[in-house]
Amino acid sequence: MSLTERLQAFHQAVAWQGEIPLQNRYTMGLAGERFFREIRDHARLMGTRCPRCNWTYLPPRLYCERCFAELTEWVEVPPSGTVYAYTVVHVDLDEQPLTEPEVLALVQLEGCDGGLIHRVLAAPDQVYIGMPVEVVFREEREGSILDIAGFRPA
Amino acid sequence: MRMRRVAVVGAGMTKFVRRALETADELSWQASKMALDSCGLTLADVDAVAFGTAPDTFDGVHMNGEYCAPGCGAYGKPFIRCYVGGGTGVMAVIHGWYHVASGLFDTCLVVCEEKMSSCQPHPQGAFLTIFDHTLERPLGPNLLWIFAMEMNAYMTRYGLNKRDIALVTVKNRANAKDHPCALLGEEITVEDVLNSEVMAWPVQRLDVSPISDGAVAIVLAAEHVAHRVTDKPVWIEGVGWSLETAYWTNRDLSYPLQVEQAARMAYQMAGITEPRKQIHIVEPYDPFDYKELHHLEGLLLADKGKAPEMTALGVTRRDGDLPVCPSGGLLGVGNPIAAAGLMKVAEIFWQLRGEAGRRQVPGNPKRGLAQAWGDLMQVGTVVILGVA
Amino acid sequence: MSERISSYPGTPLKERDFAEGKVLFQWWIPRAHYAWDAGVAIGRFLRELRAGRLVARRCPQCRRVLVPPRMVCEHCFCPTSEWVVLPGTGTVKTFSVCYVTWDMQPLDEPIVPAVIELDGAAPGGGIMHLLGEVRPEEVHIGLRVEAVFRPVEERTAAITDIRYFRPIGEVKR
Amino acid sequence: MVEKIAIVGVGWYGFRSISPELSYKEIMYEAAVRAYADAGVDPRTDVDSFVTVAEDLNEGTSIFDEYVPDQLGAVLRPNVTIPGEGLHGLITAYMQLRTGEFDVVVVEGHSKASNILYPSHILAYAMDPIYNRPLRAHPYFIAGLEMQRYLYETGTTHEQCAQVVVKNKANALFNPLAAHPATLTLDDVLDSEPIAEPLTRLEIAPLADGCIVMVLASEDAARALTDRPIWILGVGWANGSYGLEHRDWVDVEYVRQAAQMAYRTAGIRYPRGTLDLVEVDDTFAYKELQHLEAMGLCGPGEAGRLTEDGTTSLEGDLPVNPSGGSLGCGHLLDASGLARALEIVLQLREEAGPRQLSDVHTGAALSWRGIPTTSAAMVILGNED
Repeated sequence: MSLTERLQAFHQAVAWQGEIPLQNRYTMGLAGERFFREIRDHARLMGTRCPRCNWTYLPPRLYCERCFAELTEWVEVPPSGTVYAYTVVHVDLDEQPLTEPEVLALVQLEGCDGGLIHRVLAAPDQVYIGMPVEVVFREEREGSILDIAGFRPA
Repeated sequence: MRMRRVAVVGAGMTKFVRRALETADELSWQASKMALDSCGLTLADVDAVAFGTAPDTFDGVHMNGEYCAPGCGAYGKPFIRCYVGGGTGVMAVIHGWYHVASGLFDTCLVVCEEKMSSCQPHPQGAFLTIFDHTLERPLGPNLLWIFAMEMNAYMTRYGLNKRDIALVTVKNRANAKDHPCALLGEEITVEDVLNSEVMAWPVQRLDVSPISDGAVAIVLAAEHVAHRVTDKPVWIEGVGWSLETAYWTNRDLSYPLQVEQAARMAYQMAGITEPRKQIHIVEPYDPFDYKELHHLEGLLLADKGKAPEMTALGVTRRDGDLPVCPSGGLLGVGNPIAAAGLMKVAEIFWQLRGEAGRRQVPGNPKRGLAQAWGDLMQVGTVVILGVA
Repeated sequence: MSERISSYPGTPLKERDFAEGKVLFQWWIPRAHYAWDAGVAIGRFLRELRAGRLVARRCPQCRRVLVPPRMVCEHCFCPTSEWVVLPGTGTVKTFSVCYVTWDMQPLDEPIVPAVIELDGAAPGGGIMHLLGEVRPEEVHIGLRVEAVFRPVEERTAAITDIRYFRPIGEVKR
Repeated sequence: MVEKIAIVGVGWYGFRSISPELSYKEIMYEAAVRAYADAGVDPRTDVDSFVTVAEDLNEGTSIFDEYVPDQLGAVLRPNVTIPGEGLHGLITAYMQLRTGEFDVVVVEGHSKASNILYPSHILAYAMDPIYNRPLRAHPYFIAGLEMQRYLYETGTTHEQCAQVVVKNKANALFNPLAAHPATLTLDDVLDSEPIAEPLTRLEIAPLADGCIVMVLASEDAARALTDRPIWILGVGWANGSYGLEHRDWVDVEYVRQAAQMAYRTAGIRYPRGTLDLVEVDDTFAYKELQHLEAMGLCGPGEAGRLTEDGTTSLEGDLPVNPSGGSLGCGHLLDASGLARALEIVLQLREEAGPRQLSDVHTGAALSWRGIPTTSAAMVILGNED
C-alpha cells in the first residue's frame, strides 16, 4: 500500500538547506609533480612515453593505461600544436551568462598523443579546427595548470 | 546447481601513509600493478574490474570511481564501483566474487583506494555529512560521537572498562611492527592508551586508527584459471553482507546484529557449522579498539561481552588459539577506509599461503575470515577464505 | 608477500612539505549546497517542533511508535498510520562527553551528545541530541531527561528548536 | 550458476521537474511499493538482496547508502550501493542472480536533482582536479568540444542534432511519466540560448526528480512469479580513458565495447535486424546520434540522416527513445539508465499506452554516466522464451 497521508497544502512543503562544507588540497602526484615543476621552473612541457605502446602521454602519466607499464621515459613536447576541437562557452561555472564568451579548446601538441585543454586567446570567430596555436606561459609561475595563460594563434 | 568456485590468486598494496604524494589513480595503479605482478598476470588477462572507495569527499572528486578507473586497469574493460561506507573494502571482494561466480568473467581485478588527506582542513570533515541532513547535522555532530556512544553502550552493557579494551590497540600496533606497509607499528602499553588525550569519552586518541592514504588490490580467478595461475589458490568459500536500519538511534548499540547476519550468511555458504573451530584466523574490522571485540562477538567467535576476556587471556595474539588481526589491523597498519578493508582480505590470503613473513601465524591455518563494517554503525561485510 | 616483494610503493609527505613549498598542490572549494525536500514525515516533525511538540508515527501492524517519524515501518513494510504526540521526556540510552571539534581542535567546554530514548516511543526508540544543564560527570545511562525548547520567537522549525535535553528531578543543576 | 534472469516487476515515482511533496525516502517507497505489487513479492520475505544506485554528491550526503534500506523493506538484508549508472545497478543485480545464490534481487535508482542548488558545481567536482578543474569553466564545455568534433568528423549537421530534440520531446507528449515534453520546431532548438557552441540550451536534457525500482528473478522464480517475464538477454559495460586529453574523441570506444559485450552475451550477430527498439542516452542531443553509431546500429555519420528521415521516430523502422529519452522525460542523474530500461520493459509488455509500438520483442537500453566520464552500460531485453 502506498503512503496513506500526503501534503495537502503548498505551504506544508518545506526544504531543509545545508551544504557539504569542505575544501580539498590535491597533490599533483608522481607524474604531475614533475610536469608542473618543469612548467614552473623551465616553462616547458614534459610528457611520459610508453615505448611498448609507442604512446606519449601529455599530460604525463605514471603508468601506461593501455599496457600498465610504469613510464620512466620523459620527453619534452614542443609548445605548439593544432586545435583539435573548440567550443565557445557562454556561461560561467555558476551558470550565469558571460559578458564575453570564451573559447576553450583541446589542442593536440606536436610529438605526443595527448594534448592540453585551455582557453584560446583569440576572438571566437577566428578559431577553427586545425588552427595552429602555441602555448603561452605566464611570467609569474607557481606550479599549476594556470601557469599557462592559454593558446595563441601561431 | 553448483556454484562457480572463485579463488584469490594475487595481491598487492601500497604503504599506508598519512599523506601520499601520489594521486588517487596513481595509488590505485601501484596496488593493481603489484597484484598482477604477484601472480604473473598482465592487464590483458584481466576481464573486469571491481572497485571500492569510500566517500568522494575524501578524495575530493565526484564520481571518484571514474577518476581512479585508469589506475585500476579499467581502460577498455567493464568497471563497476561498489560502496557500503566502511564496509566497502570487504564488499569489493564480494562484488568481484559475483563478477566471476556469475560466469560472465574468468578473472576480476578488485581494487580499493582511499586518499583521505585531500580532505581539508581535516579528513574528519567528510564525516560531518554522514549524519541525517535535517535532524542530526544541525547539532554539529562529529564522527567520534557515534563511536563513543556505541562504545559506551557496549561497555555499560557488559560492565567493561577501558583497560580491557586498550589491550586491542596494544596488540595490533605491536603486530603492525612486522607489516612493511604499516603506519603505526610500535610497542605501546595499556597505560599509553589510557593516558592518551580524551577526545570523546570513552574514546581516547589511542583507541582510534589513523587517517591514511593507500590502496590495495587483489586478483580473483575462476577455478580453471586459478589452477593455471598458481599452485596455491585461496578459495572464496563464503560471502555475506547485511545492512541495518538507518535509524541508528532506535537500535541496540551494544551488539552488531548486522555483522551476525552477514556472518551467518557467509558461514552457511561455506558450510561452516562451528565457526570457533573452523575459522583459524580472523581479521575483524578495527577502526577503534572496541570494534575488534564487538565484531568478534558479532561473528559468533566470542560470547557476547566476552571478547575482552579472550583478548586478556592472549587467545587473540598472533601465537594464540585464534589469531586476530595478525596484520596489525587498522589500528596498526592504518585506515584508508576501503583500502583498509581490502588489506584484511589480502592478509588472510598471505597468511593462508604461508607468505606473511614475520607476521606468519603458526600452525598452517587453513581457513580465515575478513570482516568490515561501516555506515552509521550499520553494515557488516564478511568474506571467508580457505585452502582446504 | 614479504618473500617476493622487497619494497612497497607510496610516498609519504609531511604537513610541513606543503608549508615549505617542497611539494606542489592545488586547492578547490566545492559548492555543494542543497535544499532537501523534507517531505511528509519530517516536514510535519519540523512544524511540530516549532509548536513545541515532539511527534512520532505509529505502525498499524506492529503498533510500534516510531521516532524519528517515518511514513513507512521498516519492519512490516507498510505505511504508518497515525501521528502520536510524545511527552518530550525520556531516558539517556547512551552518551559521550566530547572534548574536541570535528577537526580535532579542543573545545573550551565539553559537550554531551546522547541518544535519548523517548517516552511514548517503541522501546529503544529515540533521537540524538545534546544534554544541557548538567555536569558531564553526572551523566549516566538511564538518566531521566526532558526536552528544553527555545522560546517560541527563536524557533525555526528545526531540530535545534530543542535547545537540549536536561535532567528531570533531583540532579543538581 | 543460473543463465536466465528476468525482470518481473517495475515501479516508479515521477518523473517531474521538482517534487517538494515527498522526501527522497518517500519517493523510494512509492516506487518500491509499485514494483513489489507488480511482481507480487513481499520484500521482507521474498527478496534475497537489494542493489541501489547513488552518488554521494548528488544526494548531499556522504556515505549515502546508509539511508536506503528502510523504505525498500531491505533492513538487515544484503544491500549494496553502486555509485554508478542505473544500468550498472541492474547488471549488479543480474550478476548476483546468476551466481545461483539468490532467487529475487531488487534494484533501485532515484533522482532528487531539484534539491541540488548548483548542479554545475557538482559536475565540475567530477573533473580532474589538477589539469582541468582549475580553469573554472562550466563543465558543459566538454560536450561542446565533443559535439563540434563529432559534427566535423561525420558531416552530421546541427539541424540533425536538433531533430533529436524535436523527436524526443514530441515522443514525451505520449508518455505520462515524462517531465519535459514539448512541441518544438528545429528553429526553436537551434535558436535557443547558446551554451557551449555548437550546443544550445534545448539540446541539453533538463534534470528531473523520480525513482525507479525493478524486481529481478532467476528463471525458476520468474516463472513462478509471472507469466510475462522480461528476460535479460545480454549485458555489457565498459570504461574508456578518463583523461580528457587522452581519450579518443571520435571513436566512442566505451559505448562500442559495452554494446559488443551485450550483443555477445545475448548471442546477437545482427543488432540492427534484431533490435525492435532502443532507448539510448541523450543527455545531449548529439549523444543519441553518436551512441546509435557506436552501438553499430548504423554506420558512422548515418544516425543524423536516420533521424531526419524518420527511421528513429515512433513510426519508423528503428524507434529510438520512444519514451522521450532524457530530453523529454528529464535527466534522472544516476537513475537515467533505469528510465531507459523501464521504457523497454513497458513496451515489451505492451503497456506503453499511446506510444505503444507494435510487434516488439527485443529492445536495448544504453546509458552513459555523463560528462566527464567515459563509462557506458547496456542491457538487451526480450519478451520471448
